[in-house]
Amino acid sequence: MIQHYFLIIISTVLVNNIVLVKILGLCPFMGVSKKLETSISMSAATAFVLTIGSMTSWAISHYLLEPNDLVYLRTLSFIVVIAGVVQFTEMIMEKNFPLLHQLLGIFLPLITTNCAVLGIPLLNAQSSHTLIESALFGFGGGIGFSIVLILFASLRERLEGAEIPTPFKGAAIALVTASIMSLAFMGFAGLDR
Amino acid sequence: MDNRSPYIADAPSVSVIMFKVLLALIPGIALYVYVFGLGVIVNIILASITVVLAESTILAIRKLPIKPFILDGSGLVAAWLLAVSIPSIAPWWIIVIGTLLCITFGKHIYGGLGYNLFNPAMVGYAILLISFPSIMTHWQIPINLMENHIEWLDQIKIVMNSHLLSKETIDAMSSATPLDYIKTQLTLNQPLNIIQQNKIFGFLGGKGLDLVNLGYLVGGLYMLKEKIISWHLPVAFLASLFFIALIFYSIAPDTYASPLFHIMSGGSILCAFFIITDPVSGPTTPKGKIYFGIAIGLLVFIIRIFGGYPEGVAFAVLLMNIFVPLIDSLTQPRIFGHK
Amino acid sequence: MITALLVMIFLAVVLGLVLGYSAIKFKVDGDPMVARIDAILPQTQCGQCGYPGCKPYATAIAKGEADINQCPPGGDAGAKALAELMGMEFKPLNQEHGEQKPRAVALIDESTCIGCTLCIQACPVDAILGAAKQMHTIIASECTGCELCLPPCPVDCITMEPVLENSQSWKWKYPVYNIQNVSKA
Amino acid sequence: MELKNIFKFNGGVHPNENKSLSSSLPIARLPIPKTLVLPLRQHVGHVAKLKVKVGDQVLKGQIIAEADGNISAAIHAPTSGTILKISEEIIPHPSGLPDFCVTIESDLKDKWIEKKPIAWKKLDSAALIEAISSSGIVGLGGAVFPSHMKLKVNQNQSIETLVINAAECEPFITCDDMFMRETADEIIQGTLIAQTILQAKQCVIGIEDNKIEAYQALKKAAQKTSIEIKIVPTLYPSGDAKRLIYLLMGIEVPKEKRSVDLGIQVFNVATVAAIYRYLELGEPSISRIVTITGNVQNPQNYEALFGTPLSELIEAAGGKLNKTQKFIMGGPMMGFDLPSINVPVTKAMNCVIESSPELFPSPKPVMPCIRCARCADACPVNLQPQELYWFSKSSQLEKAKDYNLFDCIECGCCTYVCPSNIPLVQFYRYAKSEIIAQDKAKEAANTARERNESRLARIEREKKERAEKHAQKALGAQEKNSDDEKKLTIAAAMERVKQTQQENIKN
Repeated sequence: MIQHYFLIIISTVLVNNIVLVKILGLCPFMGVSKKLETSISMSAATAFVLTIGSMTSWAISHYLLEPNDLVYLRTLSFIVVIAGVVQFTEMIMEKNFPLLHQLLGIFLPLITTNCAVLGIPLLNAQSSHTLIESALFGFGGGIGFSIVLILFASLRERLEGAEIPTPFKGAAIALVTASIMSLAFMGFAGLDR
Repeated sequence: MDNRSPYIADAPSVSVIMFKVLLALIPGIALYVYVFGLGVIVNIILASITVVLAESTILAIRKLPIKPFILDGSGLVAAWLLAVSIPSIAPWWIIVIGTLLCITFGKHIYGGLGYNLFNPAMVGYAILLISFPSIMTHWQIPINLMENHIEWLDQIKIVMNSHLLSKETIDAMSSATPLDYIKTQLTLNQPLNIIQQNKIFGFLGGKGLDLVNLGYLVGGLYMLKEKIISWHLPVAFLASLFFIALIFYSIAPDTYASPLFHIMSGGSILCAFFIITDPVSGPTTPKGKIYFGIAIGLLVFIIRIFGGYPEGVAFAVLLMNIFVPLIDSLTQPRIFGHK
Repeated sequence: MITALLVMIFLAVVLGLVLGYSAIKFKVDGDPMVARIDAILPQTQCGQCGYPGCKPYATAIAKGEADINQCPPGGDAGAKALAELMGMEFKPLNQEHGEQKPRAVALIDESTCIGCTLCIQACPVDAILGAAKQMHTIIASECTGCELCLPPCPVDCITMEPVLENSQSWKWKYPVYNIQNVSKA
Repeated sequence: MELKNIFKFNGGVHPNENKSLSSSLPIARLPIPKTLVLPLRQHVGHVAKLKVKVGDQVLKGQIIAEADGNISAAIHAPTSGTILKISEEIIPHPSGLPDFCVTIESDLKDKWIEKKPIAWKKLDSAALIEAISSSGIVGLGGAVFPSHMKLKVNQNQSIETLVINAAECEPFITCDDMFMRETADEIIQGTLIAQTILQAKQCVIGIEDNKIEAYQALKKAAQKTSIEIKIVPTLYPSGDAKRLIYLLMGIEVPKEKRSVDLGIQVFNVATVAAIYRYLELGEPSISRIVTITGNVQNPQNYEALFGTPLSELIEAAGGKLNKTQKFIMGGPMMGFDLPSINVPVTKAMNCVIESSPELFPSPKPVMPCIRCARCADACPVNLQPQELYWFSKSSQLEKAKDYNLFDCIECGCCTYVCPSNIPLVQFYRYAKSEIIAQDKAKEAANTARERNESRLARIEREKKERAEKHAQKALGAQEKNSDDEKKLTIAAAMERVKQTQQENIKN
């Protein structure tokens, strides 16, 4: 059983990393990776939302939608729930880390539209995970997102000093870097067997 | 006013460093030719020509001085490393494409010498591996193991052949690498000592491959002596690979190959002395180098044993390249007078 | 159909309650951003940005009413620092608000000054000394070079004198040498 | 000679010493020049306060500018003559910018003012420090920090060890070496005086193992004293005070602290000898030993009066050779190009090297940094020069600061070993002076903000007062108060206004 949970974590963090392998959540990945400091906070916020989001979504799916035969409402209700969780996180942040809140700016409410955050609960529902599995799946996804975002931010900070040819400056080189990271993550393929 | 002190300097130039790296590759390449024939030389020549042409073009487009940046030798080092990493019977366009990818996406897109985040040779190799898996995993068997003796001219013909060889030819000339072979045979529930009796296994690693690795080892020791590389990286890498392999080997010698086998097969030695020692994409602090080496050793082992690819060097190096800025900033040495 | 509606209404109500409660619980007041922005601004108080001083401009930026590139004394570097703080794209200085000039201090030609005190009232940092009918003088070390004292002077006796470099204030320059590749990023 | 009890610091380099060039001939005296130019700022701290005016006659050793405050040093006339002018002249500074100088036209009589030796054996420390504060003596090793300040010890500090820096680690420079060979006695005497003033329990002289003759001379002179002479390996930059302390005692001076805080004070050999000469003979600081070396006919050490034009020094050394391109003040590792051949000898000028393309070939083309970390291996402070370069180059000054840019001592070891020939130190100097300038600007902005805020507060207050006054007036009109009361209110208001005005003026 523990091995099973362990595999879920390995799978979501490394093998099926949501950003580099599933290519979800690229918006914050590109947007909030200019500075290491902000990326760390963003990844923490996203990991939190992902875990709570997948758990609440599981609850809604399990107790509300499935018994009432309302599976077709899944996407809609998940979006509503996630929006709520994001709002909640934002409020906590604004109160306790006001500067951070300012720094993250628009990207914080945008967690709502982060496809990774919707994607993970949907994947959970699709593979009919249990509550623990869902939580681990969300948590693993969050950790995977965090690791990759923080690493990407550290790479981009290093790139600040590089003499990148003008046409490739900014988003272009960031995407190239992301793709090489993705290439590197292919090395994990097969680890979850 | 050219007001710069110090007015004196005593340092080898970048070119000297890079050409010494090339020199250090020679013994390994020589043994490669001795065991496998001339294919690798053809690949090296193709890679060198490609890299010089490609870099000149890129430098011209970027309006940079061409001569100093060709003569610095860093492009050649990447190209040679790529050429010795791919199978020597791969068709000519493999190395050409690989070198082009390596020099554009690995190096110049980041600004050229000194700016690349990833090891250029490994970027090229990894793209080739996932794009042409079948070609990239068919390794030539040593000449003296082949049933039909082939002439050196034939080898050049094989490489220069643009369309793929027939299945029979390939099967006659090539096999999986020892690492790959073990992996596939283990899934068929064969015990390891039976597997290792196959003709492709030699004294320590793959037959002939262990000899080539010894050649690289000699080159690596030469670089250590010349202070081109520091001891931290190769020692940390080889030690961590050795110990993780030792642990698994002592638990289940039937399924896990011996630590020495792991060190002497695949690209371990090449990786230890030539690939992870690339200063640009590697960490710079002594502690960072040790962590980097250890992590690559572990990753190589994990990918070899549990992953989907037979050899993990390229992926392990690229993965750890991602960590380099973090490693560097977290392993700053204690400054004089600081706590 | 009705269950679907009920479920969605239920969700909306629960979320609304939770969020409403936390909105009260985690209420924030004050804007810490203004002080951070104000710290970047050069404090010349010149008003070239279109606001009556640096603080009002900072407040306007924090509220999103003003752009980050309206401060000529701060120049491109200032705009860059603001862009970084705000997490926005850098914009070069908006030339409508003026150009960045080398630092200068005002100097009163004391033989022409009639002692009208108009400049004293204009100075945003009280760097001009003097009283009515008496000659005025500028405390050079306190002068921000805002030029606000120039227009009110009825006899045009104030000039801006650029601050020259001496061996104490001299800075090492950015190294330049003979290969193109290593140029300023 | 044996090396024992030596603590090696990280890094360091050993360039070609080139010291024998100028150490074969004894120290020579320079003839008195016709005019001398004395910059008023030859030391760290406040500019000296001028005490003479144009046309004044001065005697040798007479004070022409006195120390302004504690951290400052006096300047004395190096020879007798007339004050010719007080003007801005080019000084030996990397900026090449002029600074205020006093020009003396010498009368060639070299007539001393009455020398007043000080009976130092009878005076206590405080009196001696007071006396030395007008000697004009500053650190002659190149740091030019006023020496009396270094002799002063706070109540809560006590000096355990006095370190005399005789390392002279830079190539080419031999002024201390020759000075030690010829005047070891004065150095030992001066050391004993400094030790007495500081009440230091022990005293160590640190000398590099390439100066055998000087070592033997010092050893001989110090025979009957408790002064320990320790040999350190020849490894640049062992002459840096913090590095020398580590070499000798294994103590690292912590960040943002001075060695005094640990009970260690460091003096240069020439400085202690100058203290001795001032107290024993009454001769203030008016000359120093300067090494002239490099591409000259006769490389040699000269005792030169401060203010002597460099051109005369060059002349004495046989004139400049054909290929001489420029003159470098200091050693080849940390020196800088002199802006003109007419700059005066100052208290900081320990060495002038005539540079030629053979001696110092023009720098090779710069390649990008390949992060080989050779510089990190060579850095005596254990910094990561490649990171500092990366951040300085892209003007990420905050980051450079985080990576401890300000711990850099600009010794040049990193540049010396760089395969890419990058002028690393230049980048650090740029980044440092840029950060300092920014900090200054920030400070100015803060004052401006405060002044603006207090002005706004004042205006607000005045507005309120005026409103009050109006209200009172209205009230007064209603109640038809007596004139007396009205006058009183007005007087009070006037008083208030006056007060605020005065306050503002004070501000």
